[in-house]
Amino acid sequence: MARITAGITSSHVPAIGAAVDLGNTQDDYWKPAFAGFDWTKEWIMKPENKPDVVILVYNDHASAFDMNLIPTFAIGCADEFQPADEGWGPRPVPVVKNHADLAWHIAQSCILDEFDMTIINKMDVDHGLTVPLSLMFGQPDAWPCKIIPLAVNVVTYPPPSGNRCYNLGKAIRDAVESFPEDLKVQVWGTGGMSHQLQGTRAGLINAEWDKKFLDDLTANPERLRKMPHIEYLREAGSEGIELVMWLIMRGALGKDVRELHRHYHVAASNTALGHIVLEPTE
Amino acid sequence: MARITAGITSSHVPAIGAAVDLGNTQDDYWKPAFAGFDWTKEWIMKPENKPDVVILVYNDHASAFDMNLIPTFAIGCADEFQPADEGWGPRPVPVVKNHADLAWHIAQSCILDEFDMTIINKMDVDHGLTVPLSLMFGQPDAWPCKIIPLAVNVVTYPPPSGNRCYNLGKAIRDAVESFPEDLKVQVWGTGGMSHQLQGTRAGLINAEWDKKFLDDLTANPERLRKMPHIEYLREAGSEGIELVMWLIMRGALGKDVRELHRHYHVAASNTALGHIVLEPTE
Amino acid sequence: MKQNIHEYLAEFDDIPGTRVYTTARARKGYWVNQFAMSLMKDENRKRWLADEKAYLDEWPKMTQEQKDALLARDYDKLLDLGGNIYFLAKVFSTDGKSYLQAVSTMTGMSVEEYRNMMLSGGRSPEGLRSKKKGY
Amino acid sequence: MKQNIHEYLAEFDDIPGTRVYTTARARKGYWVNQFAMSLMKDENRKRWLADEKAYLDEWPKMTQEQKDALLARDYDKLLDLGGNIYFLAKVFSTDGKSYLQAVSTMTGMSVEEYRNMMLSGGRSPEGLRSKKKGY
Ligand SMILES: [Fe+3]
Ligand SMILES: [Fe+3]
Repeated sequence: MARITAGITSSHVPAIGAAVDLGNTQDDYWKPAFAGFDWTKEWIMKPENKPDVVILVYNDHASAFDMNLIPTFAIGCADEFQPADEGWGPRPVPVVKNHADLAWHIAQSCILDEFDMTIINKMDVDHGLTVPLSLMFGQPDAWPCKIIPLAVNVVTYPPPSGNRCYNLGKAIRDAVESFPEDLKVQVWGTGGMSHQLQGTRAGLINAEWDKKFLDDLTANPERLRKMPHIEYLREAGSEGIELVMWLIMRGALGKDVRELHRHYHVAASNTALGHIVLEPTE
Repeated sequence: MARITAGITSSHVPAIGAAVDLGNTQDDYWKPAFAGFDWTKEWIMKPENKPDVVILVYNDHASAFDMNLIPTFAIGCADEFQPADEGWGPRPVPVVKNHADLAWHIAQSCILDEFDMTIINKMDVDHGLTVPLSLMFGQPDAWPCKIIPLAVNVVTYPPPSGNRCYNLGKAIRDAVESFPEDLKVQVWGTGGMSHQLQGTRAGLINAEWDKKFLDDLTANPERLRKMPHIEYLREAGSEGIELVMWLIMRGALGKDVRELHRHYHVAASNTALGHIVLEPTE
Repeated sequence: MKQNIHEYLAEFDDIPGTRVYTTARARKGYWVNQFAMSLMKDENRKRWLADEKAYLDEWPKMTQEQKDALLARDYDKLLDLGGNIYFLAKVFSTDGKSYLQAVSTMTGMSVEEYRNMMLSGGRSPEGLRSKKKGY
Repeated sequence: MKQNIHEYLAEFDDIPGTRVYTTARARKGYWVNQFAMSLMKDENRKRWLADEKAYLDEWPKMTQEQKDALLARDYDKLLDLGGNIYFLAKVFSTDGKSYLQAVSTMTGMSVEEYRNMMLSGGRSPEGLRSKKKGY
């Protein structure tokens, strides 16, 4: 049976992708940002931890979806996905290979569980999806596992509530656990933490709030699932809303988790970079 | 305040559209099928009944959506929608004009209510949407009201459950009732009743089951919302599953309704034609 | 309330003469169905009707079996190969055929016989609900 | 649990210096944002850079105010006019600018000052959470 073996969260700042692609990860500016991923990079490639499949929860940043199509939850079911051209050419990263059998299974199972999924069979994937892969896996010729893209609308309001995200995570867990193949599956939540990319309030960082979010992600997700959108916006900036996606990861891990690793760094470009690795203990 | 003033259901058989477009509605084959809509055509144009907006629940039949995009619930928010070319040129019917303010309001409100809507701003609408308009309004130069398209996936399995559809109807009602403009809004559920468009079982019609469905749509929707998909398929043919869409209409009307009119006719092409007009009594 | 997806899907195999359009079928028929969608454009319909084989050559990912069934307008076979009736409707509409005409070809009846059956109340569901239970 | 959508949206206006990308803004900025998306294709980027005004002429539904703000790369104005930062990213990426460079132009600070603020912990949320409550 497939099972969820770990949850990872990470910001997905596009400048991180550029730093990787341009070979700047060891310069003064970037070194401390990347250093916090060293632990994870080693941990994740150990045979007992290496995922067969990552369900990668992210948001599309006006790359695959424009104003003509705004799906709340879109699950990618095609065999592969190419990196998107976001205005400076596609990132030089490997193509994303899907575990299509599992992706379709999750789609079907979640719809039966009354989640109104949109199935997508053709899309390019942007920095929201590829930057976390670079952070966790570096620059391999091919990504070391299959990846199921799960795109969440957090651009046009309203995004899904934190509670809805958490419950989708639970439905994903049920779906994974009913898939017959023996697979180690990780769920990644990406985006966040504090950032605001607009206006006179741009550059807002609320480290205290972010750290409490990280604490409660591990120990008290019940507080987070009830948090209204306005709190994310007030406390963590207009783009801090991306953090609702982390709750899909958390919902998929079950009630109790152990925190294996944490990294928090200000700033990567405009953003507070947050990263956590959790393991279910049930 | 906007309010839901009536619910209508009707099959949306493509051959009915062809009969209207080719002027065959009074021949021997079609006359009894169309006769059952005479009452509704008169009723709906009376000033006290005429809707300002129809929320038209239908399914796309591989016209706007192909295998690359399968939204469970897609709400059309563009200003207008053109009739689709389904292989024999677009139907010669008026363009569909949306009440975009209300459509966006419903989309937002339903997402806040934890329905995972897909917002669509560019799509053509096929016979699933235009045939019911022809049945209720005939052949005017322009449709006499605004129309909000709500497309439900009932083609690729699983479609949403009957319960989910019913609850979406309730959420739509709440959304309509919180819209400040004074509007008479009808919800139409389309598709069904018995039909199977494939294999040696094609042409299946279960009049007894259909009539019980119509009875309970008025008086006992609680039975219908619990009905599993397999029952629709076994009893009403593989395309009978379209009937789940009628439950969105029913959910939007509230607990108690009065049945104003009913019509049941076999056969229109491959299909048992069912039509009902309901009025909320709360 | 919550039903396991495997049990949900397995039930569909118990319905006689019916291929439910599950995601397994959707994946198998992806290129047949995408091909059919292409006939929503008049210029493609003209090219298809002018030289069907040449037009099919533009769809390298379709299997030969699928192409042969398309050329033969064998809708029953096409459903076995992952086609869906709403997609295939673009093929028979391009031929100027109605749903009734196309669907009747799968029943072993003539169009006329099928049409008359529908006018006399359609096919009874008796014995056609379940293979296992035979009701 | 259930929140009224009007109250939900009204709260957003209480956040200083922030335009939440509501559907009202999305509708207003539809053509600006669709224009920006067109720059995901290299041939369009080349045409845009070669003659910006001529390229804008291809977007008749955009307002002149929106076009002027695009020509001026006035991102703050573009947000007022319904633009969204992720769409506009295609415009500044085409200019070879980073998010940090583009975003800093909205703050009244130089790129260098903004960058240094971020390196020293970013902008404090104190006083920037709510207009009404001033905390
Ligand atoms: Fe992001
Ligand atoms: Fe239909």
